[in-house]
Amino acid sequence: MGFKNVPMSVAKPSVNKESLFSPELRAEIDKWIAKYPQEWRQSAVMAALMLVQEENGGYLTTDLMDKVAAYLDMAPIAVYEVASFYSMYELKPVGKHKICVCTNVSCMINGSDQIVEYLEKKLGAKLGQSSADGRYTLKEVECLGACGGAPMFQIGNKYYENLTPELIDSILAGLE
Amino acid sequence: MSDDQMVTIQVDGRELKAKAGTLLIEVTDAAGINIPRFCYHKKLSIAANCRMCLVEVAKVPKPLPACATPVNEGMQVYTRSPLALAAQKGTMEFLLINHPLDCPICDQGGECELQDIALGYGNDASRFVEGKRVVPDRDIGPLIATDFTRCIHCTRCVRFGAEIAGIRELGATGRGEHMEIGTYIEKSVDSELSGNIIDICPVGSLTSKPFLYSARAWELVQRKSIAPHDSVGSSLNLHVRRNQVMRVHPRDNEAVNECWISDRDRFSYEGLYSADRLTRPLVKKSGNWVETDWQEALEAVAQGLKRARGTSGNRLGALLSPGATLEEFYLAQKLMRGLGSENIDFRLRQSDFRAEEPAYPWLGQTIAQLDELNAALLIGSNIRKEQPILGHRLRKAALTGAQISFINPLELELNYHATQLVNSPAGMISDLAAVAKALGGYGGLIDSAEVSDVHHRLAEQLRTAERATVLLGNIAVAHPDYALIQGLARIIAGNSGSLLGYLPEAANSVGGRLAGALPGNDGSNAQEMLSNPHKGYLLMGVEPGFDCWNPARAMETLGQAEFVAALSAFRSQSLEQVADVILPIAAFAETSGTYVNAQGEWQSFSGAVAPAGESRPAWKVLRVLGNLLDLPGFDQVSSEEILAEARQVAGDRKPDNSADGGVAYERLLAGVGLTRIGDVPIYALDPLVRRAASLQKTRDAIEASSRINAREAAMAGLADGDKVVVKQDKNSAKLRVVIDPTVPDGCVRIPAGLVGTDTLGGQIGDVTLEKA
Amino acid sequence: MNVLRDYIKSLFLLELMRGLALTGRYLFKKKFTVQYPEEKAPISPRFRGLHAQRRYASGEERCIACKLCEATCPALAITIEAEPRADGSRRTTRYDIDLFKCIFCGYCQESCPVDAIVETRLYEYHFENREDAIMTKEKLLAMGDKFEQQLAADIAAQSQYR
Amino acid sequence: MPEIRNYTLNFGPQHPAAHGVLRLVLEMDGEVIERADPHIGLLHRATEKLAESKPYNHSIPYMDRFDYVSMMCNEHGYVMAVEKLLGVEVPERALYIRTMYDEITRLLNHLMWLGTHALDVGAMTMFLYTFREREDLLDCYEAVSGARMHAAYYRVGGVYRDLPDDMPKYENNKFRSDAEIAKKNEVRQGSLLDFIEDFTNRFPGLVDEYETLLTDNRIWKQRTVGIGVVSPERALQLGFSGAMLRGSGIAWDLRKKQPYAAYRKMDFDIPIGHNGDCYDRYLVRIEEMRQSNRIIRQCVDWLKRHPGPVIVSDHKVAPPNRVDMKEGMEGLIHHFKLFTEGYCTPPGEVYAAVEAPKGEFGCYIISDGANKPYRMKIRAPGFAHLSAMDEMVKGHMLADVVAVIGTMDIVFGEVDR
Repeated sequence: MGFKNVPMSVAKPSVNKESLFSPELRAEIDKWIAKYPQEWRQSAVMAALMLVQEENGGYLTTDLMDKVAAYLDMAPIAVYEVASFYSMYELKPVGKHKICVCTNVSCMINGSDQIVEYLEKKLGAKLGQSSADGRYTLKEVECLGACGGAPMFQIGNKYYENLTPELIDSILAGLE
Repeated sequence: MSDDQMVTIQVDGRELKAKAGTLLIEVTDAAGINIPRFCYHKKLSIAANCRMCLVEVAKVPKPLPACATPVNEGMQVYTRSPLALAAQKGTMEFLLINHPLDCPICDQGGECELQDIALGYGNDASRFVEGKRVVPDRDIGPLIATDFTRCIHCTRCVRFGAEIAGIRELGATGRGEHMEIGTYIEKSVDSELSGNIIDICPVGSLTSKPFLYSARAWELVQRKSIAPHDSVGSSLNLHVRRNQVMRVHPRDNEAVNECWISDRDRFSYEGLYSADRLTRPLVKKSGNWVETDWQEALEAVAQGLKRARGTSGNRLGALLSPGATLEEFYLAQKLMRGLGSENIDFRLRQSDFRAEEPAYPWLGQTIAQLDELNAALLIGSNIRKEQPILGHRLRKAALTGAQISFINPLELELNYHATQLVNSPAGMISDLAAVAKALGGYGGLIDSAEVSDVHHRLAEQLRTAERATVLLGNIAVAHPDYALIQGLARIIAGNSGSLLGYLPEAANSVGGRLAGALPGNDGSNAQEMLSNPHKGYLLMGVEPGFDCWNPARAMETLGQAEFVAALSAFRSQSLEQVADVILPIAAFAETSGTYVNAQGEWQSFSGAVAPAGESRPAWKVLRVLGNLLDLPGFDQVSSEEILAEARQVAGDRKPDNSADGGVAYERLLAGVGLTRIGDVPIYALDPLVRRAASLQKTRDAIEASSRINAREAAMAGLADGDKVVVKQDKNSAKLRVVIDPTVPDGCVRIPAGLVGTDTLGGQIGDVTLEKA
Repeated sequence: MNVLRDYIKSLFLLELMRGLALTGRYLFKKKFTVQYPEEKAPISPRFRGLHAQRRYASGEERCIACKLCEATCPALAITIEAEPRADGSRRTTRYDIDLFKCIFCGYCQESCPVDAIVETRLYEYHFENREDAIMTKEKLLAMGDKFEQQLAADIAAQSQYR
Repeated sequence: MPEIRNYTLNFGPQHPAAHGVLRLVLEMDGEVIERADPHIGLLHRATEKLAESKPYNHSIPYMDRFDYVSMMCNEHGYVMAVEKLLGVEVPERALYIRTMYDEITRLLNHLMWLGTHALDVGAMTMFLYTFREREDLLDCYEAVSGARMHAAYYRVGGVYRDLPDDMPKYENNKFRSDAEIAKKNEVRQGSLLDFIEDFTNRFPGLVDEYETLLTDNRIWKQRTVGIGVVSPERALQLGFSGAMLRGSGIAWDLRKKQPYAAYRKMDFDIPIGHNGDCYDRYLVRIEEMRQSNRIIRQCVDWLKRHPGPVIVSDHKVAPPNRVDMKEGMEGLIHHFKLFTEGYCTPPGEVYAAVEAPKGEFGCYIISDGANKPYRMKIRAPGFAHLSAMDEMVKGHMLADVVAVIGTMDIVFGEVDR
């Protein structure tokens, strides 16, 4: 949604920004903020959320999102919108390894259904759930732009392509 | 606009001219060519996410959304071509797949854009057999009912919140089929303009809670009216069924309220049907109120007034509500003057009458001109809550870069960037003097003012702005040194080349002056009338406990009178305590009349429904009283006749804010101890709003409390929730303490016009707090 | 010859005799008359008699105050007032059918999306004062309770046609 | 010599032979009518004006109440006009149903006319016989529409519901033996069409019976032959239509001249008279009943062989069926909008007429594009006929007025509207 007015900043002078995050985290976020014009500091929201999520063990809480909002002078709902829209943000605790399986057209044609089925059986968790030991979370995502290697999934920052059940076994075995 | 910017396009074979870059839908709308749409709204930004307005454009392979396609020369558009129709039909089918089968229980049914467009552009049979999604309802407050399962994600409400109301509380979370409109976390949507999202919602997702399930659109008859609660005079459409106002909608009036109205104007109609409504005349007989007929009641009033008058008319006084119509003002003052009394006033919330006031005070500019301001200084005004539409106009100016600043005794919750100088009421005067000094003013207290950076900055903003204004609000009017404030404001405006404007308190504060409802030579003003007991009083639309600057003194003074006649639409405890006869009068929507708004526009309206029970329009009551008192000139048979007469008396006066001012007044408010700030909350303004049940449940309807900041609380040893006894003059009230960071040091905010604070004294004055 | 035949016909009242013979035959035939009220003529399941409001099997009234019947009633005989019930559902607080106005066109029944307002097979009713001609919600629901079995059967029988 | 003055007699509106609420002011020279002045308007209900304030569909039930003895024909004229305005194509089965019910209606009307006309003139038995047959036909009405008179069965785009597959039956009671009831129910064992077919088999014999009683009856002939003679020229000039026109020898029938519904495919004749008197009109109507019976048979035959939709599938005009409405969003929206706002017609004006039993029943609608007519005007045959009252009774005896009223087949619902 594009709003015609300038970014509606809701700066509350009473909020002390320094108290929101640790100095290291703030430095990281500030790096991102510095990449945009001052009045568009809210553009750093995605990066900020990513950093905060990492810091929090892979998921976001409403409280954290509120902090991001306050830090970037945004309305909290604007942050909720971003966090709930993108599949890389988690709003509930997830396992140590988040397996993001693409089920979009190319992967589906190349058998992502079987991949999902295999994973579900192997981990004992349905899409969107975590395995009983809490190590893995299985997640269905839209196209990750690796159609050339379909079917594929993403764990952490790494893409695994041309998946087969055997390959999956070895990938999962290779994870810490 | 030069001709070379104009382009010619063809729409369905019709040639249309438009400015290059205008959006196609704007051009077709202006030409009366109908293109279906959901997300487009003329006052909101373009989202182009509903895809309903797809049209075919020659040489473009795919249909384009008309709401997001700028026109250019030679463009050929087909709104009803097979391609366009197929696209619209397809869009409609998608919009309907997740729409619940709710029409029969949905309040929007019959006035639903989705229904209309489905009928006009959609399929007539469904192919969708899968399950529909369900979205849980959210409680977003007492005014708006939600059913987000019905939502089609046009995001009009989200954009309204962000762009118009300035509350970024609603949002669209999730994506695809899981997209939901809502607040994400459970919270209410609080805005003085929130009701407008009911109007802009094209489906039944957001509907009016007070109106819920009560009527269908086709049962309602639409009648024009004018809003009665602020000096904007928003244009309204009253929707009436079987002689009852069922709901209130805005009527488009670009010069005044655009297409919005405040919640106060929208929902106050509920007060009309409160249990307090007075339907028969009441007479006090040996201390008890007895219902009686008009004959007896009117004669009792005539006799009572005659008796109280005795030989001198000066023994009588009239206190009128500033929300009365011009006609009522005119007849009331005529009646009083006929009885020989010059004691007439409607400025009930003003305490300082030392300064000469302009004869026809107004906004100083038109309402629409507020949009174009470059700088504004508001003195003693919570404009957002006092005059929501004007607040919205100022916000528009602020968003385009205007420098808005406030000198207030409270920190306001604003939805735009502004400079707020928050100081105690006494400090306000010093601040004003400092700004005046920074602008080169001199004399009196200006000379001794200490000018700081912020004062310089304020002065500079006003001086350098092309279009600047200085506006005086309700808190300024209630200030014990209002004369000083006016004088300083006049100097500031004069020296900075700004326009001085008044923000008239109520719907007809301007009209009252034009009708001559002010004290004449040697007449007493409202304060004098309420401090020095007169023998007889005529009250019209006034609840003395809530509507006066100093309710305690008002009650005491009125209690000492020999005879008090009241015209009121409602039963009221404070009125029943002091009055001898209460005549039931028609309320808003039930009477015809005229309001003069802040820009000096005379807006006449007619009654939409018959007065409740036996009540009668006040002008009729006053006319008959005039006849019973054998006064000449009370033979009018219609309110138009009175209006014509009043217009003659008012002459061709033009709005004019000039007056001989000056600052040679003594400062009455020392401000040594704690100062009470008795602002009137938005939903405590007049008898009607105070009885509007749903508005009273909102967050803006604050309860009687004593609000201080944490520092003051710590000093006084008080904590949030403690009970305190507030003492003002010889009056006291027991109130709860609320820690409120918006209150400056040395002040306590105790709102006026509420049950619980009606036993206190003046709205602004010295108080003491004692832990109870 | 013709003249003579006509004369004889006329003289002997032949055409009248033929008529009398016909009526005479009917005199001895089984009577066609229906012995109302004990005996009743058959009634179609589509019959549009006095109105009723139905309930669900749970006892909950069907009407949801959508007011389609009120809107579609050509005679403006229906008056509905509604408000949210305590449980938040949309219900009528008043549902009146003015039988003086009603023309029994059946549009209310056709328009009702939940089969709440229906017309029963009852055509024998009378009023003793004018107020009785207003079918209030209570009366309508009582009618519905009384005839529910028949109504449900008729609606089921008609479902293939509507 | 005492002055002899004409005697002015008020005939009706409470007179049993005044067919409703006709009031005639008769100026009499002894028994002879000098002048007859019909007063109308006692049954005026402003239906045309009423129709201008309602969506199109809401006026259909009011059409029944124009000529309240030929209900569906009035509906037919109205829905045809609206269909013409909308350009709706009606399913063929609906056309045949309409044709059949138009003719059933014609029988109903003519039976009513015959019974009351004969009763007015003095023959009591006819009334009993014709009302017996009407009972069967009214059962047909009730079976499709649920009402015995004011059917509201025709809809824009077709008819409301298809013909039922079974007929309601008599229940056993103590007044008749079970065998008798079973015999009565014999014809009700099959579908409505079987019931109608049985009727058409019986009916010609019954018409023969009516003729036995009246056609040669000398009293009947004395009362009708040479009474109320209208010449073919005058009949045209007076705007007569239907049997009133054909009785004067003019072969004009809209079913033949401007065929509508399924009449083009029907094999039937139109009878005409020679003398233009009451007796000829009687004969014309009797023959019309036989012809109607023929048409009904043809329709029954066709309808039995051709199942199909009976109303257009365009839900912008006709409501969707219950299942679509309860399960589909589009269906629900269209149902909702149709029953509240109705549909909008394109601007324009239209006239559509049917050959109602009494003559040409036409409906003229001007539309301004809204969901209700801007103006509606009904052309009712009875009004033109009644206008000729003075001319037709002048010089006749008072008793002949009753015969002329009868032959005109006046119904005040359509005259007063």
